[in-house]
Amino acid sequence: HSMTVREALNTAMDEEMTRDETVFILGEEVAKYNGAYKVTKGLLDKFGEKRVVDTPITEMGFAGLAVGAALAGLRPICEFMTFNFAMQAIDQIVNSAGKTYYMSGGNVPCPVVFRGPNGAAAGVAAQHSQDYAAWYGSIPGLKVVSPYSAEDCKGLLKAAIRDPNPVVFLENEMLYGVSFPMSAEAMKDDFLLPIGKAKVEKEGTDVTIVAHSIMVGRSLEAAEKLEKEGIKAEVINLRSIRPLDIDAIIKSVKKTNRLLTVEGGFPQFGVGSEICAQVVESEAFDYLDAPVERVTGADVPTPYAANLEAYAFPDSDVIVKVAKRSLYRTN
Amino acid sequence: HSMTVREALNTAMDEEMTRDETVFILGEEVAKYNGAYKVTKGLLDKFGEKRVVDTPITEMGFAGLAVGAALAGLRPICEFMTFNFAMQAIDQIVNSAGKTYYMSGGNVPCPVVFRGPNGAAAGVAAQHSQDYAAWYGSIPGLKVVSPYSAEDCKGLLKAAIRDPNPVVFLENEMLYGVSFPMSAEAMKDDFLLPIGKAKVEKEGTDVTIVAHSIMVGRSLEAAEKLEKEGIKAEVINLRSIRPLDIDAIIKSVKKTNRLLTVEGGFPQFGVGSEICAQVVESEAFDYLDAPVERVTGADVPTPYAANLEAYAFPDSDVIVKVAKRSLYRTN
Amino acid sequence: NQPFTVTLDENSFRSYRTETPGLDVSVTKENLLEWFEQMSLMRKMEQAAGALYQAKLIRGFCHLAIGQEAVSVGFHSAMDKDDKLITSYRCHPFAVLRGGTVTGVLAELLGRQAGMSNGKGGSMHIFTPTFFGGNGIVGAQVPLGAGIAFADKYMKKNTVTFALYGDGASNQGQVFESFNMAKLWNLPCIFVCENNKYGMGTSAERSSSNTEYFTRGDLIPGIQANGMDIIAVHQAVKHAREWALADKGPLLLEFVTYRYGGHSMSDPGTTYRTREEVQRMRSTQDPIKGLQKHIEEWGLASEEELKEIDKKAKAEVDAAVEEAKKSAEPELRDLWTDIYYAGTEPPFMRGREREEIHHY
Amino acid sequence: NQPFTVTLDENSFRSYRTETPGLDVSVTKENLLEWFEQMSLMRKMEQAAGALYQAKLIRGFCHLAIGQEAVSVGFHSAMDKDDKLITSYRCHPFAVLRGGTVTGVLAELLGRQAGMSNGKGGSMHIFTPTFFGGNGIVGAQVPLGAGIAFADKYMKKNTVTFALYGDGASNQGQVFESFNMAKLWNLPCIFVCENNKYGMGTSAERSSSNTEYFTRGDLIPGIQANGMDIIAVHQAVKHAREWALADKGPLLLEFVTYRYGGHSMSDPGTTYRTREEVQRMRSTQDPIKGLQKHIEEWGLASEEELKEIDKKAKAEVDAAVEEAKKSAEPELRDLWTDIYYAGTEPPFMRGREREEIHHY
Ligand SMILES: Cc1ncc(C[n+]2csc(CCOP(=O)(O)OP(=O)(O)O)c2C)c(N)n1
Ligand SMILES: Cc1ncc(C[n+]2csc(CCOP(=O)(O)OP(=O)(O)O)c2C)c(N)n1
Ligand SMILES: [Mg+2]
Ligand SMILES: [Mg+2]
Repeated sequence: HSMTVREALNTAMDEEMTRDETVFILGEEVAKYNGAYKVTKGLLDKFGEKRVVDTPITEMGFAGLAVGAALAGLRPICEFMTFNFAMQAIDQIVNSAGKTYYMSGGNVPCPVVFRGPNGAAAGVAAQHSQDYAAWYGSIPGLKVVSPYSAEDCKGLLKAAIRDPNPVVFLENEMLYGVSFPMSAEAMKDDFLLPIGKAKVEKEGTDVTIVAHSIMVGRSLEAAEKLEKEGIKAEVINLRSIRPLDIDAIIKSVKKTNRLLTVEGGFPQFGVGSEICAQVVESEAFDYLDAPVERVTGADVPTPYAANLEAYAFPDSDVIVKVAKRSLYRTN
Repeated sequence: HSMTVREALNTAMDEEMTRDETVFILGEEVAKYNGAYKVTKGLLDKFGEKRVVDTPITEMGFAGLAVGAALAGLRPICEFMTFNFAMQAIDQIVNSAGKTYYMSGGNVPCPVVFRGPNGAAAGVAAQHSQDYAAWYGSIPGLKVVSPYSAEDCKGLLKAAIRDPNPVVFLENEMLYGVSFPMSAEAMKDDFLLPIGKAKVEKEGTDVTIVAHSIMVGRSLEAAEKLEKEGIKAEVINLRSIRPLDIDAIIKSVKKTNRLLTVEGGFPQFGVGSEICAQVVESEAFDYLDAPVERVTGADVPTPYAANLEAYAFPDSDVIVKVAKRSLYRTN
Repeated sequence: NQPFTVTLDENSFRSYRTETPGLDVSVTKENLLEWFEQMSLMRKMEQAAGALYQAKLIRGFCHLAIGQEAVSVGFHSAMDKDDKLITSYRCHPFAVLRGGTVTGVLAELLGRQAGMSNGKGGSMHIFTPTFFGGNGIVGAQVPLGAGIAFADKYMKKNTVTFALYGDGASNQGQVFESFNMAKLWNLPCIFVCENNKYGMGTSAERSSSNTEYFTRGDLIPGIQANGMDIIAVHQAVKHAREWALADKGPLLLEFVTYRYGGHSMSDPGTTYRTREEVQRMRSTQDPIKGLQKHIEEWGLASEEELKEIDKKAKAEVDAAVEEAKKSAEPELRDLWTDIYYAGTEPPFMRGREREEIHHY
Repeated sequence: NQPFTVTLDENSFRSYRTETPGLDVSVTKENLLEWFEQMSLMRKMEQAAGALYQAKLIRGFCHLAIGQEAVSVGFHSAMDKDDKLITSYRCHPFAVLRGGTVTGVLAELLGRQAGMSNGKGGSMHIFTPTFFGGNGIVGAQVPLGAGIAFADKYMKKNTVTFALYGDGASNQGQVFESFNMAKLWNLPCIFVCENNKYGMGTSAERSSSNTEYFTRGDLIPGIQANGMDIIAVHQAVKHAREWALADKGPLLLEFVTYRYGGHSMSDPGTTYRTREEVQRMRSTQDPIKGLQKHIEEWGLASEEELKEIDKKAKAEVDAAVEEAKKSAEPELRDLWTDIYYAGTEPPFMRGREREEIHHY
């Protein structure tokens, strides 16, 4: 079997809505238009207007409404057309969804999922290209997921919907149309992946490459190129930003003694920075034969022009280059 | 001479408003009430309603208005009662203020200052205690300042107001009433400090402690305690989060071979994480005799109860403990 | 305990795009005495909170609702037990009335285990099954309220949700966003502006281009009521409740009221308004005195009997203060609970440094 | 080139809390021909952009304003050269009219050096000294517009700022926040709802509880105008401008218009409305054909002369396309410029890995 990421997300929602009457989806263009990126295609026809709700373009308001509905016992899936627009609603996500359970001394849980594409798409410039993984990842009270493959998307979105905590689910627009193989197990309607566990996408012994979202694909590409040169890279798909599966990374570093992080976000205060800091603080520090290397988006607002944009985000070549550097090889 | 942080900030604004007719301040309670924390005390009387503007409680709106005024040629100082409330306006800060200059190909500069208290105050619980240094610090296009002393505040706020870029100026409520000595130079109305340069607050040879804002004070306290035990800590006051003065940190690490970061924000994807990553990537890596250690706020929504809150933020004892650990000493 | 009809002052209500509620209200002696008792209790509780704050036993912010008792008690009097309410940080009376206790509120303010949020929320964050806080971010509770109404409608509950906000909060964009969704989707949500004339130090006129808050819902009809008269509040809430239950969608209520104290304990409350203004409100509009006068006039209870009730309220609060003080501070391991739902936590959470790790 | 008076259709305007503008408009032949020429040019430019997008030379989003030409050209016709305008991503015509060039816009869409933002902003982010973009976040431009008006008032400039937004954007909270501040502070800001009946695939009725957008400013008066008739647009803008200059504060304008194409190039634009609806608008309401009919009726130019103008516009756009294509892509070092104001940058900025460092 194979599925696109779009189909996997769609199936996850479809199955969970079938399973649990309290699950509903709201957001801009999710119903009649079938989703700006067609992720919710067919759900209106199947579940009706009550459970698939087109909202006005009022992110703060409908995110707050979703949180309120969750506090009152429903399980909303709140779609942001992109996470760039969720910045208007981030107070509701962080302060209302993320903190109420704690502030209420455990009296008021908030089972809501915020989902939508995160990070850059192609040619959409600075206001539409930001990666929010590290921001949300910094907030205790939220869980933050950043899946890569169709299997990830299906298993993790279903887990997110069933999770009694607020979950921020960061998709990637450029992956929606990409097809991935699906195991027989993943095709089942009880397929769940645990939030907080990373996945070794490719085993290797020479260098560990940790990535999330679309950068997992670029890292796998890089690993293939490296393989041709006799370098065996281990590629870890983080899957979850919070909790961060540092144990999986440490385990791999102990084997490879070299670590490279790859992400599409801005370099500073990013996912790679945190991984580096946690590895340095851990027993893995003593296993490092080279400094941890971060491959990230460039520290620039995303430019529109194609040639500049190409230098704003990692491709497999830059990953290969840095991996080799970490192995003290040069071209 | 000495001055409280509150007076220093007030003086900085007063001097710059006197100097430049295009500088004005807006925000909630800044005028008639003299500021929620009295930072703008007397400015309404001196400069009048045109230049000291009380706004409705509409952060997104008045932050956007401030940005618009900056695009059109004024130099607004936009006060947020606290940066927690700026989360409602963060899209305007990041997407409108931070990115327009780039997106316009350099045609439209945006000289605006966003200022107000950041991080925890005492006993105000989870929604009122967050530290946003790392979030803003991740955005290219913004400058982010986090001062400690009265001199910092005066010199850096004046520099921020004169800076042609958007500057996020993160104050600390618990420091407002604290007095600091002021040099003769700092008392002058042309006293400016460069944004992007850290300051060595205390020289030392055994371990480098890098902190920002109120944590500089706690680090100095810790350094005194360490001194009594014969340990000479060097304390670096970051002053600026973006640009981050990594050179000053590297220089110090080369001398002390040990590095500790101290901050009040959440641990993950924080200021300490980034410093660690940059140090590891730099030539200082080879000088490290112990892993970089991060002292941070705990990974919990800020609790209200005093005894819990005490464990949510670093004090000098925990800094001392970690500094000693970094020196492989134990109690 | 026979119901009888009282007629409200003809200036009790104003309306926008709808009719005003009737001026005749059916009440019982029991009702009125209960309301008197509850308002007295609320005031004593808030006064005790103020005293505890002065004694430095309460930290941070502490927003009292003294002067506004007719609103909280009037609301509760007209709500069904399954109706929902959400408001801002000025929340203590609602927390008690909607299922909490005075001890639970005061212990929360003291940061103790017996606090309704186990000491973890403090003054601004207190909840019950039908009261959704206690919210610290101005305006943010309004879409939450619309969401609660959405949920109850979705689950076909026959309930109404009341979303309260202040005159200052009324200008917040998300309030208008909520109005729009509630109207579009015909939610059983009553939006309630508790207009106490000031948002911190800013008078309504200086924050709001239109201070007729009941008219600011565009196509949503609105009713303004005298928020210093508990019978008017009761009647307005009852009317609004029936409106929503009749599937007429949202309605705006405005209660004109007044806070006697400062915005929070750190505000003397006298730099942006005159002492005379406060004094005049206290002496001419006080909701407790107002009801007391009615009760006496209508011969339902004597001055002495009411004094007795008042004393009992004081005693109840005094006892609650003592009980709250006796409660222990939270245990240190509570730092780590309630971040995530029990059983779904990460394997561990980090404290201030790498060795301060809490494993679940 | 003598001024003469034309009388608008009596349904051209509706108003709220104010009078409608007069129906008699003084125009000249020159005016009308210029407007015709500009509208033709705008349409050809947008069509060229669409073709370049189909040819995959333009990437990302591309929002065209075909059908809405009377709004942009009508605005420019009534604005003073120092008046300011700000709008959303659907911005190409405004960028040209307010001081840009067709080549500059097209080159921007192609991501070239000759682009008005040097290829760094793309379709949604184009600016001139009096045109503040070109903004990608729905609603965010409205408080920016209020701020521009604030600045001009502060600097005692005798100018007016127009802040445009769509029917979809009209529900955004910050739009209402801006209304409130502008009214409170009497800013010379005209808020303009360009109601093209849809926000992406959502019809006005499905997003807005009140679709009479000119009435949604609460105490701010409003005027609705036929946005498919450039003379009505001209008159409404002129009226609004005079209003603001007379220190009457903000005003709401609504232009009822229509977009012929999809929301952006990736939207066929036919799943949420019928082809018949689009066809009917095109054939009965087209702003260019409408003006053409007037010009011919009034004997100001013949069909042939107008065809000639149209051909010239086409030629101008064709030439602009060629010129834009000739322009080089930005230089790689431009990745690093304009993040911070020249001379105030950090010592260096980091690229994708630690060796990709740009030193200033
Ligand atoms: C978004 C946000 N901005 C600012 C504040 C600070 N603040 C707390 S209460 C308040 C005044 C609110 O006034 P109003 O809505 O009239 O309520 P009242 O205090 O009178 O009950 C302000 C400005 C906040 N908590 N949240
Ligand atoms: C805050 C935000 N939410 C969502 C979007 C995605 N989006 C872009 S345009 C648009 C529709 C806007 O419709 P309208 O305001 O009517 O303008 P029109 O496109 O019709 O000109 C949406 C939802 C966005 N850019 N910003
Ligand atoms: Mg108020
Ligand atoms: Mg539209």
